[in-house]
Amino acid sequence: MNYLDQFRDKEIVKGLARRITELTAGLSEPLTFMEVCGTHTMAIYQFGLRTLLPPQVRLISGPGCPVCVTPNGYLDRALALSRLSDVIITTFGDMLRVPGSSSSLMEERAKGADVRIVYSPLDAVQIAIKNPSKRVIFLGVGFETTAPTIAGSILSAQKLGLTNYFVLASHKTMPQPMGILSADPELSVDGYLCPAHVSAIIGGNAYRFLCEEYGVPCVVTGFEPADVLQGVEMLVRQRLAGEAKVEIQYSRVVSWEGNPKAQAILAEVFTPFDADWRGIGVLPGSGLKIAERYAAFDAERAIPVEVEPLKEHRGCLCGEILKGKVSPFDCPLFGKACTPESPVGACMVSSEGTCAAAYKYGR
Amino acid sequence: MNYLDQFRDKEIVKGLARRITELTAGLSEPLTFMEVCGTHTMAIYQFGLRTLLPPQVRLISGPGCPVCVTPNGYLDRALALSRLSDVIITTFGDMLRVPGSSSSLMEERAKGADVRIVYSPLDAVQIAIKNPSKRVIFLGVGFETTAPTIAGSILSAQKLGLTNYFVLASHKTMPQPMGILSADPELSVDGYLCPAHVSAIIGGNAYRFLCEEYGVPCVVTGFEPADVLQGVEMLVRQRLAGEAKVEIQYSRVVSWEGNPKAQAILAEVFTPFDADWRGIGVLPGSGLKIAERYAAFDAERAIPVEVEPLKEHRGCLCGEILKGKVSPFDCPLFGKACTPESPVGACMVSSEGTCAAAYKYGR
Amino acid sequence: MQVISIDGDQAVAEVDGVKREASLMLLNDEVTVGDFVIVHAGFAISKLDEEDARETLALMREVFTPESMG
Amino acid sequence: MQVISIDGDQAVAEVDGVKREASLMLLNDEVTVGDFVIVHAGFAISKLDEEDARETLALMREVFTPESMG
Amino acid sequence: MNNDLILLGHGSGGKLSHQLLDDLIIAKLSRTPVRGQNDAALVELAGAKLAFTTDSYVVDPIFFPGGNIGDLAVNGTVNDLAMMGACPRFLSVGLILEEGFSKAELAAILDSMAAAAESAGVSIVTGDTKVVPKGKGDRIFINTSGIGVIEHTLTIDGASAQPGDQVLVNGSIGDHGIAVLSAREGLEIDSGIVTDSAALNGLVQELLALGESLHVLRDPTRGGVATTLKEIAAQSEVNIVLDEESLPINLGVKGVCSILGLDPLYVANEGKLLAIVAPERAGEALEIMRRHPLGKDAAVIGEVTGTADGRVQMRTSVGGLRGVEMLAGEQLPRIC
Amino acid sequence: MNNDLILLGHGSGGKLSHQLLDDLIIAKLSRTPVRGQNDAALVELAGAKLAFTTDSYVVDPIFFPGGNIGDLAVNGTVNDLAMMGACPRFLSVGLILEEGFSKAELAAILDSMAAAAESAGVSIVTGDTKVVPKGKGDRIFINTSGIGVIEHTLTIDGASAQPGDQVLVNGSIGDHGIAVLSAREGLEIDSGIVTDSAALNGLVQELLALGESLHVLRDPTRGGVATTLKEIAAQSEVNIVLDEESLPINLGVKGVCSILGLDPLYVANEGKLLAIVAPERAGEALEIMRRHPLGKDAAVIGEVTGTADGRVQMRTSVGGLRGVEMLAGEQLPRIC
Ligand code: SF4
Ligand code: SF4
Ligand SMILES: [Mg+2]
Ligand SMILES: [Mg+2]
Ligand SMILES: [Mg+2]
Ligand SMILES: [Mg+2]
Ligand SMILES: [Mg+2]
Ligand SMILES: [Mg+2]
Ligand SMILES: [Mg+2]
Ligand SMILES: [Mg+2]
Ligand SMILES: [Mg+2]
Ligand SMILES: [Mg+2]
Repeated sequence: MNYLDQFRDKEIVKGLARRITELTAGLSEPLTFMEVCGTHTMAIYQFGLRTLLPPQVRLISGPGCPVCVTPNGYLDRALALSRLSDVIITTFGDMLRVPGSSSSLMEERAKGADVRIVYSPLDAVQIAIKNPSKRVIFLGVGFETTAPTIAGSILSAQKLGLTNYFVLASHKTMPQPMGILSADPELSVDGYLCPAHVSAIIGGNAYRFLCEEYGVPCVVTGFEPADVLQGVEMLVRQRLAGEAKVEIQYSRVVSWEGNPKAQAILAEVFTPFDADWRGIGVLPGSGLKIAERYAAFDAERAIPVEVEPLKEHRGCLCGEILKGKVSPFDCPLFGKACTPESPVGACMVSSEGTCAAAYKYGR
Repeated sequence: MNYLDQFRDKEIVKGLARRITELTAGLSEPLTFMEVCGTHTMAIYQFGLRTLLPPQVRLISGPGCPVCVTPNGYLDRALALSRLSDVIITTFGDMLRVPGSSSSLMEERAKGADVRIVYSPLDAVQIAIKNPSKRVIFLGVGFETTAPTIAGSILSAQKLGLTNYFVLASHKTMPQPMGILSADPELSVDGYLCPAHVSAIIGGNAYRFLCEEYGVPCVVTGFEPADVLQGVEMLVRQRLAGEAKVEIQYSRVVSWEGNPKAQAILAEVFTPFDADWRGIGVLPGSGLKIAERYAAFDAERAIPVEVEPLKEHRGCLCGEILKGKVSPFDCPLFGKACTPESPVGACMVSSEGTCAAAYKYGR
Repeated sequence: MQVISIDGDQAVAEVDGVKREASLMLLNDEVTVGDFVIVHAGFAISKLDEEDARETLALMREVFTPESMG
Repeated sequence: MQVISIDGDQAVAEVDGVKREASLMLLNDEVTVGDFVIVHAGFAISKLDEEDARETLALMREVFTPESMG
Repeated sequence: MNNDLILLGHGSGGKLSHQLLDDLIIAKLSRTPVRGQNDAALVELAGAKLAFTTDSYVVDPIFFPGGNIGDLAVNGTVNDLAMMGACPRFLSVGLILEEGFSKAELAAILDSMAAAAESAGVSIVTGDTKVVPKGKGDRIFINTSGIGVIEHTLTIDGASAQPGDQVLVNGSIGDHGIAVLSAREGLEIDSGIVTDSAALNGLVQELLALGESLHVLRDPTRGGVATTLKEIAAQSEVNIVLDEESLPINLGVKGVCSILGLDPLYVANEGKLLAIVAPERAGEALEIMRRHPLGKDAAVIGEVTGTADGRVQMRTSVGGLRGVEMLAGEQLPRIC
Repeated sequence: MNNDLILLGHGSGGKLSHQLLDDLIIAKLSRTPVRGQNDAALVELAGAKLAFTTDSYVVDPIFFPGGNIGDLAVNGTVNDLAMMGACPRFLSVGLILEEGFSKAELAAILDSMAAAAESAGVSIVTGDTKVVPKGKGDRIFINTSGIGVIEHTLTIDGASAQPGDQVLVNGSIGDHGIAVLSAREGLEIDSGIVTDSAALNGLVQELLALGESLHVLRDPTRGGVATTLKEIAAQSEVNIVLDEESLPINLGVKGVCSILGLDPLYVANEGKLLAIVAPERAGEALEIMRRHPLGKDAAVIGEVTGTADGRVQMRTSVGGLRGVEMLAGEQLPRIC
């Protein structure tokens, strides 16, 4: 039995959509739910879920694409490192096309930099083993799902005694921006579809403050179409009942406490710091940097390099999009100056980016 | 005026050939003259000079091709060095196809070694400047013409403060084997066409011992067709007159004393030693190795490397050919198992090699 | 993905007949062969509770399919 | 080759209209522009005595050409 | 950004490839303006109607489950001729070998080429071999060019799709790209998928029985089904709606795509064709395909919906509707 | 020695190339035994008599005095068709670009291709572009394949040389190889020589007036005049004697050859043809050549001397006689 396939059952999905339509039929104002996870963004577009929902339900995307929220300065440092002749940059594929201030990894690779796409940070560790005369840097970008895998790679490298494996870390944690967005008066989020895999690590309890402090309903939701629609249905029900609590739709994977081993490894390797979110700004305690005791693995500390002065891209509404304030279709550059093959903003780059998903699937 | 062209004047060449024919018409036994310089070998074949001479004059080739007399062990060391990942081998093109015990530079290059053909050892010095993280080794093979240029490259590298330029030296000097060959009872050389450019360095006096000790006429001869035939004519005359002296046909370039500056540089950078000649054996004082004070530039001393056990090529008559005892056409492998594109012996490799010249031009 | 073999911290997991290695480093030793796990970037990050999945599906099918919604 | 310019130890030499650099390191400073030199592996190794060449050729032409040999 | 650089994506068969082609290559080389590109050129010569095409093969790795660069190079060019409804006859072979490449591997590749040519009924009649220094190539690149003869009077062309037409494929999609990917060094994936590389000229000959009802034939190679349908929709100025549920996809392809985050609609095929057929003969087209050894899993996968702006959409498996774009950058580089 | 490795010399056009071709490539790919190779294949298709040829261009550097890889790729393939007495009509272009190559340089190359095609009167009708990762290619490789139509009934073939025939060349030899060489990085040689790259189909059209007296046409590209004549001598089973004094060689070519120890007989040409003509019409052939802009320096350079074993000899400038062999290894790699 493949569970995946059954959570894509057309009849179940149709039934859920019908139920949501029935439940919201009487509403005069639409309900606005935000997903804050790139995989949700993808699933919603890829399965055309918006076309199944009534106009009374609006789904908007928050700052859930790790590449999109990574600030320009990080990328510029990665580019500077890639230009060192003894450096191999390893990264998930999505980073390649992201424009920095004046270049991109794809461009540096074309000019001769050794940039390799891997599927796991452990592949990068293998590359470090096979290339002892090179310094191998993994671009550690992502939320609480990815951060433990990177921490794991550092622990592996340490165990193997490698001195040529490094991570350029720009990890972010999810709850903080959700708090900020909840407090934003310009935005009225009627509920969060909380991320599936991030929650597998941090647990459902992490969202309680959103209900308690901001009165926003939260449902930890899986990635399959039936999951997403059930998550929406649960949010609708809370809203109609005037409730604001954390529910776990994705209970087959997510617990209230999360994954304690992964949390321990995160705490071992990383320390929280005030991270800069592209388009949102610096949020206190919203990022993870490499802890002092693992400084030897920190590319930023271990490999000093001159980084070019920052240059932001003009006209890009990424910031507003990451906050859910505007939709990609509102951006005058969308599909014109800004396309996935030559992106202006980061939201157009990652396949999980709101603009990219809208471009690829949304028309 | 291009002097070269006039020394190729057909009428002069024809006249010389006629004169030689007239002079030797009465001889019952043919006269055998040996050239001991690859460039002479080439010129004789390339201009078809043998076809212009009467049967009374036999021209045979001695050990004048630098590549051909270089022993297998030298090549094996060069191959071992080429396999080091931080080494760039630089060499004159002729060395590429020479088979060592189990491989050749061409083969190592195909397997990934960095082997570059240069036209001057100074080009190799340039390569060392441009590749500071590599060790650049020049394969120093050749007689007294080439040795000073290699010495010059070492002095240049020293002046530039380079620590990554090396020479793998296997230089040989001409007079010693000529003495050995003169003393060989199996061979009866009626006269030597002494090398042109070697003599420009060492001077005509260097051959006096051949006349005095062995009674062999010597004529220092240029490379142009008219030069070669005039050299032959002068040898014939000495022979007919029963004389044995050194004459300089190539007086426009060669003096009795040679080039004192080049001789001084040779003495500065090199020390004589007992060199091994392929097919001839070790001859006392017949080689030049890098002097102790330049040991830092000596690839053999500065870059220790394990060299494979020596394996000689079976059936190759190179040794006999280098002594002038047999002609390439006497070798059963010639043109069959042994061709320039897959040479068995070194004589088939260099374009100056007796077998290669015979193969390319001789039929 | 379903775990089909385990060797220390490394497992082989399978989906749709496709096998790939996954590190078990981020999970306590609670995983055994036959378990379903969520794999992210080469690491198993969570177990999937089969029982729970079956219940969720049964519930969905009961509550939301046309027959049930009549 | 004929020396067409000299800069310290380096000269530019020409043959048949083709120019290449040649080091003068192996010759005493006796070389001047216009001289003919023998170039081997990027080094001028010897001067060519034009006068001598001309004489040799004249002699050859006189002694060995058909007219002279009648 | 430096807009002067050629990027890997320019070779992916997707949007960047099309831009390079339209803005630079065709603009410079072609004397007549072209609307879209067919798989081969149609030319007339001494009274004969010919199709002429070329493709270079740079697949990495050169050996992969079910095939190698050699049979790929024969089948690919045979197929480009077949997609014009031509009968492929003669091939040329241009080899670019990297110094140090193995003669034994070359021999194996040449054997595959000979066998593929034999089985497709084409003759390799001329060739060329170049060798580039170590590090200036990648073992072996192969160019094949092909000539075919056109013996019918139909207009089979990317611009011929009409509203109401049915879109057919002759079998499962994505197999070639996934087979090559799983063989790639450092990506230890055991998918069990083999390339679908095959010569389609035999199948095309049978489809010609559809006569005027056969509107478009195209092989969805680089860029996959999505990119190829976008090309056709643009060339024909129509819209196309795909039905996700009807797409034949092998389980292993699904699995690899889910693990690596790939979309099978963009994965290359080398033994597949998309046929766009008038609705009244679509059933017959499906039967012809299914009777053929290379069409056992054939399916109707979509429909041409109306004269419009080249939009392609897909009715998803859960009943939603989503847009389908061309491949943007490089999904999988060097699959052919 | 490791006999499994492809060496640079296998691509030099000389003896190693021939061995690889005969022992491996033709043995594997060709169904009928071949005695020697012509520049293009002759095929019949739907009643039309066609010539079909392919060549890949990997010259280094890609820009050199008088031309670049683009016009070279057009002229080279046009010439291979022309050497069969065909009228070149259609070309395909296969580009293999290295990641990071410059679009501006690509544009310049494409412009040259378009101009060369225009001036040769051929149309570029189909193409393909691949991109390989940085370090897996060398900026740009170009394959061109060509189709020509044969409108005469002559047998112009490497096997048609007959005793008594005269060997003509349409001008100076070695220019292309020396031009490329002097442009090579690290080899600072100022030779003043420019490539002779040119399309010879116009000249060939005029030579066709010689009718049955025109026995062989061949362009002495890789391997030079020596290698090409050895091929012809072997194919025709004749001997050929060249006359060194009559060889047209530019001064700069002579100079570079003397400095670097090269033999102009083995240096590549890209706008030269060797014509082997019955003795009674040789004078006329020379006149035709000399009247043509690409034949002003044409000369009779040798003679076919007798039915024999494929020997080529040269009467040297001083009256001696020497043998001429094929190029053995690599004299100058990557000149085309
Ligand atoms: S479409 Fe492009 S420019 Fe506009 S917001 Fe999105 S990424 Fe920024
Ligand atoms: S022909 Fe070859 S094997 Fe014979 S002596 Fe010469 S080099 Fe040696
Ligand atoms: Mg196609
Ligand atoms: Mg094609
Ligand atoms: Mg194709
Ligand atoms: Mg060719
Ligand atoms: Mg390579
Ligand atoms: Mg040719
Ligand atoms: Mg050709
Ligand atoms: Mg050619
Ligand atoms: Mg193509
Ligand atoms: Mg390269």
